[in-house]
Amino acid sequence: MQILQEGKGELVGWHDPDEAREWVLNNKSRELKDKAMSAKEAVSKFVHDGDFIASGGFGHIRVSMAVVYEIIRQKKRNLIMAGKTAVHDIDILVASGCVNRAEVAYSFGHELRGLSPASRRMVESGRCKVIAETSNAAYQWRWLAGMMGLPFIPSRNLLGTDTGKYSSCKVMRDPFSGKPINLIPAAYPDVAFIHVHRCDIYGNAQIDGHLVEDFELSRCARRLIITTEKVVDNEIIRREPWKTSIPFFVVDAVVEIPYSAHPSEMPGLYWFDEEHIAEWLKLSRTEEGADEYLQKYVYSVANFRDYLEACGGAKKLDYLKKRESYKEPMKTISYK
Amino acid sequence: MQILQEGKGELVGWHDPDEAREWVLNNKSRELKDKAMSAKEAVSKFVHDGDFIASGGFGHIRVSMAVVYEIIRQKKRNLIMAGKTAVHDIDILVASGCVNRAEVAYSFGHELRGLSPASRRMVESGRCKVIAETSNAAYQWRWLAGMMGLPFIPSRNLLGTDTGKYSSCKVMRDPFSGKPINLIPAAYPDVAFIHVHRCDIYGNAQIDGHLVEDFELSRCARRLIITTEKVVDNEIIRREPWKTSIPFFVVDAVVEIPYSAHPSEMPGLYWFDEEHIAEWLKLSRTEEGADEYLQKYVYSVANFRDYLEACGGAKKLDYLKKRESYKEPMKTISYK
Amino acid sequence: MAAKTRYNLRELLACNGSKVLENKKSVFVGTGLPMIASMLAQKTHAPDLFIIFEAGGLGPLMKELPISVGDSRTICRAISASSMHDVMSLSQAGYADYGFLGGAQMDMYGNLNTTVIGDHDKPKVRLPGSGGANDVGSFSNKTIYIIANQCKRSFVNKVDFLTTAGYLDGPGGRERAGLARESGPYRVITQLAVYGFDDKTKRLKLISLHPGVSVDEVKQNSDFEILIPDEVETSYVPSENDLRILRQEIDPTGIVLGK
Amino acid sequence: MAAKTRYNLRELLACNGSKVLENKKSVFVGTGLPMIASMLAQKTHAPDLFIIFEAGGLGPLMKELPISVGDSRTICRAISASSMHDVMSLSQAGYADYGFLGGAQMDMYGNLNTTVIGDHDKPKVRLPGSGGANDVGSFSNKTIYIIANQCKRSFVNKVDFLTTAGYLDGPGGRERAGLARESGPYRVITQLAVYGFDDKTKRLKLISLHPGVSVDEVKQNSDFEILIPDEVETSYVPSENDLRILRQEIDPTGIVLGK
Repeated sequence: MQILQEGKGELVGWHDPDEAREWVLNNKSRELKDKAMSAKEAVSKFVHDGDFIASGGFGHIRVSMAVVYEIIRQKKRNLIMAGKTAVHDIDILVASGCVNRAEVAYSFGHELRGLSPASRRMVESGRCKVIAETSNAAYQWRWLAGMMGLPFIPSRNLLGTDTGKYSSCKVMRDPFSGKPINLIPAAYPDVAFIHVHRCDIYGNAQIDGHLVEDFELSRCARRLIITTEKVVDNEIIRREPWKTSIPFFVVDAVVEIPYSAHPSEMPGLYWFDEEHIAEWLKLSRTEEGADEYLQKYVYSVANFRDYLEACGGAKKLDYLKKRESYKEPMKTISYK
Repeated sequence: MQILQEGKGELVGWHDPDEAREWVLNNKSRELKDKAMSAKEAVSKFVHDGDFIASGGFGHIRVSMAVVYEIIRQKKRNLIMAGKTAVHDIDILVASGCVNRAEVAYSFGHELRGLSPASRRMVESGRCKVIAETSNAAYQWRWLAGMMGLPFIPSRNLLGTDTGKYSSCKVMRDPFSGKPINLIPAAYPDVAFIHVHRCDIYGNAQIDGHLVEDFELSRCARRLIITTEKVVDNEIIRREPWKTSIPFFVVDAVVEIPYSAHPSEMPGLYWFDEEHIAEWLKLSRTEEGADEYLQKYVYSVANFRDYLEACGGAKKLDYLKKRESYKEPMKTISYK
Repeated sequence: MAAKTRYNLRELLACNGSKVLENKKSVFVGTGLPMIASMLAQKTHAPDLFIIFEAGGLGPLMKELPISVGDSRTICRAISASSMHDVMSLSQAGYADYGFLGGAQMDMYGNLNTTVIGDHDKPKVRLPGSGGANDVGSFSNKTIYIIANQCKRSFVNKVDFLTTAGYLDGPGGRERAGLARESGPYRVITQLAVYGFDDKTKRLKLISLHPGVSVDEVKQNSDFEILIPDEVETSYVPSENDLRILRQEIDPTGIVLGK
Repeated sequence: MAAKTRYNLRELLACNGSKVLENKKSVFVGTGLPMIASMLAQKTHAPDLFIIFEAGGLGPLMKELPISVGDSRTICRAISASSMHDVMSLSQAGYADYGFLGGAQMDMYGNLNTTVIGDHDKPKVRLPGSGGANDVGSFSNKTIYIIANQCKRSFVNKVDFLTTAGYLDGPGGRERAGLARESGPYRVITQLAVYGFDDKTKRLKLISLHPGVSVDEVKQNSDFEILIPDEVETSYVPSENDLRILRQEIDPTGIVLGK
């Protein structure tokens, strides 16, 4: 049994399991206490310059955009972002100068809609560094190892590739099979933000539909900000405890903001705002354009409600709700 | 990085990950096909002498007793059982001579109700061998490693103890922290049987309440027999896909038997039959008594319906339903 | 404890177990007395005690005593009904403040045996095994044991089988084995007394004697030497309120506490 | 493919991708053409094709094209809406018969680059990275690539960055690296042709030419030598029915296929 390869990616967000336990002991309370606060307060309290941050959901789905915009508004700096199918979130966080490093599974693109002009420009000009490569499964399992309080989780991906070589993983010989096996280091992001369908004031949260990575991510994050479409009574949670995806004791802040995933999709509630995403993709082709977007939608609005107003208000939201429930057809949109 | 300790327990149910994949490729179909059959057919088709078997649920909760009784009725032999908080199931399987080896986390006891006279007698007289020791978490993570197609999962339990020394785990030095870490080998039971609340004919199953280990166990078992309180239409499954705990492609047989967990509890539906458990615990204090029980409740009944009749029929089942929903008070029962 | 008391032994054990638990902390409990003690704590000094059950129940507000740590009572008005993987992972990651176990045999470092009396492969008495005990003892920050029958055969120099890690071979033993830093046994409650562990030597040390019990009695009922401090307190004595709650609210049929 | 056709390039790619998929097998699909091809297969020759999405959607019966592999369309009438951990674990354990990816750059062993053009730390073009590609390429029994723009800069001797494992350095390369036995790239579909991999050498080998494409054209649009068998078939040509389904049912707005 020997180490066959050591990835040269920066090992970000890893802690010795005993240090991780110590953090839990000293910083995560088992007390049911009211954690309701504003996005402004949550971000100012729990997001610090230099933090390793991670966003829940997937791509443009169920992303806690209210927190993302608030991070930009508060001009946080030197953040490292988990690029775990990160799209609009990482794009504007890099463009705004908040994030200058990333560990990347998928970043700098908007899936079908094309590559991200803004964050690509920052990476290609050296203003944002990719400090490690990884894959979606490997990221997911970094959270799993963290949630389990382990130093690593083995896996059979990344092997043989540059993705592995530029990752923070190690390859060893498996003492059971004698074959090479990849070891994915645990990750404990300094802060994660996850948007949910409903949640009580203590942080017990329900997510409708598929969970993506949020079961694991919520449990490994050192600090966790939950934004929720709706705050519900604790009794609602206790009535059907099998629906709880995230238990209160891993949660640090509960922020009630309806439509907080906008312009991303909230499964079952509202669709992507493709017009908004297209506007960003068009504007962000130049630095000036990116700044114009940030000015219009972040710096010059006081809060998420004003932002939604700037995006089209009630009429737009009504359309997105109808679109989500197939009551409006797909529209042809140009992103270029 | 070296191996610091090798457990001397027998490594049962482990396969090289590539062999495990080959099994999946050749034996698990991705086709939606009707898998409905009787318990008799399922056991005769999928349980073979010498198999490593595992039972779903936990203790006396949500155990697929119809399959357990059918295994006894079909006189399967030389079975190895996963003693993962196994109680009534392993007790009667050992007493009947079906199971003669076990890997033990918790076995040979009935929790609060006391130790198991029958299976203890078999172990203490050498007729049933404990081939490895482990713990509940370690068993659970053997399934997790199997479900993930991995050779092992690391853990921070078993370390420093005889439980570890008599397990099939290895201890190595963790290349990330430099500290000793336990490696739990994957397990792929030859066959598992899990009782669920509802399931379609293809095997898509919903479990109400807590899942215990069945998410992982269902996915790592080479063969999986699902018994269900009720077969429902596939459309019911597709309407709320987030309720599916077990997807059809890991399932080999679907057996519809209401009350199939009796005398164990089915959460939300019916309570433990404490009278029945007490009868077993009293009778099984002698070999003759154990035989009497098996004669009365297994060999001389043709199927599970007749068994339920022998246990008190509709009146008893009605009581158990009321007891589960707090409509009947707890009763004082003597198990000695 | 020869004198006739208002309470029985199991009630005394439950009450003293309960007293160890703190409000607003979590406790990972096993079946029987640990469960009773935790429920009592919730109904007295620790209303916000957070109870963890290994089968997936998190933070229930039980209206009836569970028979098993996996039955439907353990998810009654819980904040989450999850899985063993979730519960064990959270505990391994440090979310279990207290663990609460029963045991058959223990040595002076708090190493516990619940597996076998005699030789493992030719057992005199086969016990159920670890169950979740090894896990609770490995993962919890502070583990509490209830050993109802302290005697020379249960308080032994060497356990027949080391099921669950106490301090192993003494100071630093857990860390050397790879177990979590700052975890380990914290209190032991028997029919005679309540014990803790000496910070330096990690050896069992008397804290309090149950009413009517002498230091000699404690010593005579152990095969190993128990550290005796200069000051020995008297254990907590069940109050009328405790007994009322135990008998009327928690275990009216006496399945755990007896009648 | 200079001639004017009834179909556009993306429709041709989708139809040829679709044809590779078998009924009653599973396919792990990425966004865009792989999704379109899989939906087409379901609506034509493979009604029981089981579609897997990395964000947790298993076996959906979609009534509308998803925009992302994680949106709510991917769990529409699914048999399970689960998690990435579940999907990736099942795939690692062997439940993904086919994987379906797009790529920017590939070498003759089917090694794929979707990370960077130029040097990793001083990129000429930064691409999104692996996403789930490395996982799909590591775990699937047979992986299909669609590379829409075959040319000397995309079919290269050495990829700028090896994002996703093909056969690595040739026969036995995957096994030596620790990847799953009997897995690896299976088909490559470009604007010119459909390719497979030679059993012995694991090198890219022509299977069929799209209508109007010559072997020379295929060779000229590759920096490495493509194996050319004696018999070369003609690729599948989209039928009227395929085109109707693609245009009317699957992608009416042309977000993937164009107008």
